[in-house]
Amino acid sequence: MSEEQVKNLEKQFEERIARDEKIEPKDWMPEKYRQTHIRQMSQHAHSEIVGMLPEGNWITRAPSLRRKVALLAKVQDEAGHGLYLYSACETLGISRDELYEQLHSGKAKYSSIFNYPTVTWADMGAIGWLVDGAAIINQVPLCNTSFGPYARAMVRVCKEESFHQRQGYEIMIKLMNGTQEQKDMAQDALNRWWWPSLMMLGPTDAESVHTEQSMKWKLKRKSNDDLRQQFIDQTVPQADLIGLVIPDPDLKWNEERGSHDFGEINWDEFWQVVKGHGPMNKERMKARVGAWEGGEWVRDAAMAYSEKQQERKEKEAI
Amino acid sequence: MSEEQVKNLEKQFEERIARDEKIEPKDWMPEKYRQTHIRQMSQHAHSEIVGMLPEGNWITRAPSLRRKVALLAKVQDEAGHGLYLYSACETLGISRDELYEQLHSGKAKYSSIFNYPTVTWADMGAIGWLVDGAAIINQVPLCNTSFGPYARAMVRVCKEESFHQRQGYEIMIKLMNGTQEQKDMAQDALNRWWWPSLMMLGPTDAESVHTEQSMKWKLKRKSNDDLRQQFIDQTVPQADLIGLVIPDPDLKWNEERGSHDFGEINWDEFWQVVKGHGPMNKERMKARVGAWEGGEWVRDAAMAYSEKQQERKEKEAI
Amino acid sequence: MKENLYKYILGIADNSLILGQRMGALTGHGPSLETDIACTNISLDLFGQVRSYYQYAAKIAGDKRTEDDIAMLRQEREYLNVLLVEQPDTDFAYTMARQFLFDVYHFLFLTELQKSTDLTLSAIANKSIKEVSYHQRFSSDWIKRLGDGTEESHKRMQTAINDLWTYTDELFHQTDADKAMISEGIGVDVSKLKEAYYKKVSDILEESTLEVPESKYFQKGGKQGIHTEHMGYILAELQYMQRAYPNMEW
Amino acid sequence: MKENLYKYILGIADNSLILGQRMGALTGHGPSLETDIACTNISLDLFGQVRSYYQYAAKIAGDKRTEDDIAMLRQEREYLNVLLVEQPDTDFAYTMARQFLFDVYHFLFLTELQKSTDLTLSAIANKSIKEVSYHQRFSSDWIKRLGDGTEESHKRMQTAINDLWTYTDELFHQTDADKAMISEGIGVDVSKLKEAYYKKVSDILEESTLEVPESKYFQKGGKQGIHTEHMGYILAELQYMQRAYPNMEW
Repeated sequence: MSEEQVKNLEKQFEERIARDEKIEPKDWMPEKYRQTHIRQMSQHAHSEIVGMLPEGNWITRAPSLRRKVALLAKVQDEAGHGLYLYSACETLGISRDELYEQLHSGKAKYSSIFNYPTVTWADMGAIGWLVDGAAIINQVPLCNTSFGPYARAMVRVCKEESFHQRQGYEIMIKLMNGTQEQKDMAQDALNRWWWPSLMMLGPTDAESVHTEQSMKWKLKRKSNDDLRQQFIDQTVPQADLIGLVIPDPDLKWNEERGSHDFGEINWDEFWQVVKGHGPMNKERMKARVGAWEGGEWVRDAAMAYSEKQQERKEKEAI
Repeated sequence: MSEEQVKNLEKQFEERIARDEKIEPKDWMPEKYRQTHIRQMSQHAHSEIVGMLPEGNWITRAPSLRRKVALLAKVQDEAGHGLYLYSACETLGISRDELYEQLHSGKAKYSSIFNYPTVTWADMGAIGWLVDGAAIINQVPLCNTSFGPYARAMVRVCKEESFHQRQGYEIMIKLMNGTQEQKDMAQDALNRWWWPSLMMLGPTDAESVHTEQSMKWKLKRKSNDDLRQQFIDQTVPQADLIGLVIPDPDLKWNEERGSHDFGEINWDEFWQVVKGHGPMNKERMKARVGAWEGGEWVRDAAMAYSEKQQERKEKEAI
Repeated sequence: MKENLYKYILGIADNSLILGQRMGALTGHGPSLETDIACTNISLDLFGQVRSYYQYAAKIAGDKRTEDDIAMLRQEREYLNVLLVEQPDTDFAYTMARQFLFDVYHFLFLTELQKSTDLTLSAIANKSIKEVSYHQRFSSDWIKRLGDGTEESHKRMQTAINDLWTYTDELFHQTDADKAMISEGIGVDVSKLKEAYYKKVSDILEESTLEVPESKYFQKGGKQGIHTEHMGYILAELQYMQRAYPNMEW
Repeated sequence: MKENLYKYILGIADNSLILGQRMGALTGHGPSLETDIACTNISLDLFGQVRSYYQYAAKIAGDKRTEDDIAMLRQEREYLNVLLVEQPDTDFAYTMARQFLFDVYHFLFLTELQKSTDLTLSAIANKSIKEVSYHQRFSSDWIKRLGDGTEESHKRMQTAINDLWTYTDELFHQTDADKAMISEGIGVDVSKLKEAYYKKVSDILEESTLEVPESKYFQKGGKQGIHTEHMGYILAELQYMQRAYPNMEW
């Protein structure tokens, strides 16, 4: 293709996006669009899969059967989200094995929040309420993103996430209506998850690298700082309502802005965790790589069996 | 050596034993004597080592610090007994690796009692009281056995075993002085360990294969049935004293014999377990073989390091 | 309180509880995302069944006992599950073999339980059997894939089947509660399921190029509450929260 | 009750409790009978120390609390051990690396604690330091054997050291209880042990042909009761009997 032809295609492509048309896998797209989507969708998929681990940690110890069932269902949903998202990625011409390889080698990222440990049952509440809450704020705008398979996956994911978020909040309510020990447990979980949740919405706009291009492609519709503000303004009253105290002495309502002012985020911690030095980064990767490598003989067997079955069918067909 | 010379040596050998002289590793001995001792001492050593597992199972869950310390010390003593006994075996010209190989391949036996699971804390009491109790009855006569290293090892082992036995009985006393739950736990443990303990003293005399020769060599001084009777007569009053009921409806004092009559032992179960089909045979061997195979690289490293150190010393000496 | 009915229900439900607990522990660690989802789903189904059974048991107990008390506040000797379901996940072959050896039984059992004169039990059976039919298909498929897959997978699956075989006979032992419930038309006579079970299991093993073990020696004890050494560790986790924070609501 | 002294004692004793628990779990599973005996012995020594500390803590608490209540009836967030001691026994290299990285600290710490103006603490330190000196010799020897043994053992030991290194810095963090006790002449200023520690550790690593990790990133939290995900499972076993059978004597 001549340079001009490419430019022309690009122009038509950008116009389609501007008209809110969906881009589908078989449509022409700029290479960078493809790469950016693979990066973002796979990062999202990896986050779902790694995100199973901190919650999976409490399945055997859930305090009631009802909670155990709900937790199992939630973690299963996350696996399901991972599955759609990997499939959406695959429509862009990359295999799931390659995506795993990127995760396991550390080339691909996943949400840093999953590098914190789940140390009490209340963390199941905090994760649902805060982590899924922040995720929804990130993800709702993606239901209208330009790439069709991603947008459709997001519609389904967001519906389930908001169910999970209510469920998490409900765990917190129950704890706050319980004994002093339970209240302390809930408050302690909020203390530990609050700041990492704010960090989940990404670095400050000044430090954020992909924003401009992503805005254009509707991979992003608000800046990180705006999303963070939205999250805080939404969450603070929820905490107040059930008697939880946000662990930020600088937090206060700013009448003028109609928003909460809040304290400074420890970005050193953020970057430490992103770079692989959080409390659980090594453990999480050990678990994922361990599952993958330990499962190799199983996948090989399934493949061999399926080939044998195919051969048998072919022989019978002759 | 001529046949006559050998006969002569054998005669002198038997006379030494009859005079209660100790046979030492460097003395001449009949090959069968050597083999029998390797078999019996290694079986005894293996029993100590495998016997660490059922009790080791409760170390992390001991109900008090005092009990945890006592249990650790006890299991450590068992490892120590294993160590002396393997060493005593080695004086007869067999290596510890060969002995392990015999254990792991199933060629060598160990006490069948360790193929039962330890399912409650009370089992720590029952094992000390009953299993160590039966072991002592088996072993006390061996303090005067003809082979010097074995006899000396047994003196030390018996001293420690009788400490363990008192400790086990003391666990039972404490339980029987406790709540109803604790009493039930103690009774339940007795119910499960009583019959296997009786079986520990070996098959009935009619079925026992090695007895006659072993008597001559003082590897055995009483028949299995006599030892069993001694164990029962000793243990029944101990049970009575603390309110435990021996789980044998046929048990009763026989005034005439001055001994207890008792019910029939389920020898089918005994042989099933001996043949490798008890509740825990596979698990026990899996644990031992796993430790051994998993530790190979460690032993190799220690060997390599020690060779390197030796080389360095030699170089320095030049 | 109807002691026999209560015990009978526990005898059924405890199997699902412990197997569900085992399967739930694997979540996030499966050999592929698809199997991970399926295993979690099996766990979920089993715990769903468990809740129905224990809720019914709590009603029969008629005191303050809740489903969670029954699930998490008994001592080890009071759990009545068979030894099979508490066996460890040595590798994925063991996990699938355990599941398969239980599923085939479970399906036959529920088929009969649907005919129970106890309407609650027959309703639970009726609801559960669809799930269990799916479990059985899933685990059978894996027996075939691993049995007739690679040399390594064949070896591993044969080892797992050989090891777990020893726990199958107990499935067909009658307890006293069983006998009482059979006589009332409520309970299933498990001894009558044995032939169909070994037939079905053998067929699938053979189709999977696996040998049917011939051992005559079997383990038992679970139905009398005498478990293997794994059970204590399972319960330590299962009961952790209820024990550490007694009398609270979650 | 002297709150700071009480917390200070727990901060010391909990390390030995959790490390002792980890080492005790290995009994019967060691790579050789001799190492098995030695590891069991380390566990035994540590639990002996733990008893002295908690008995003293119980006295200070001055209520009905016993050594066992303190050891086994706290919630996870109330245990104050460093993260290092709760790390798992991935292989024997990890076990020895964890022991070594703790022993070097432990020896330096007890050397100072012997000078405490609190006579009970100095007496415990005085009694314990002989044991810990032996532990340090044992674990250092294994660092050398594995570091300078075979290629495989070298690699495993380097991996273990690299992984566990991230938990060493926390050993030298001062807690509030530390500060209060230092000012009273009771406590040890751990921050002053840091240099000697890294010097000693580095010397032995170098002698063992191992690289001294250069990471600047460290983990913390244990001293504030925020543990790794391993801790809950350790406690589930440690507390099992006391939780399942409350208020009984053993």
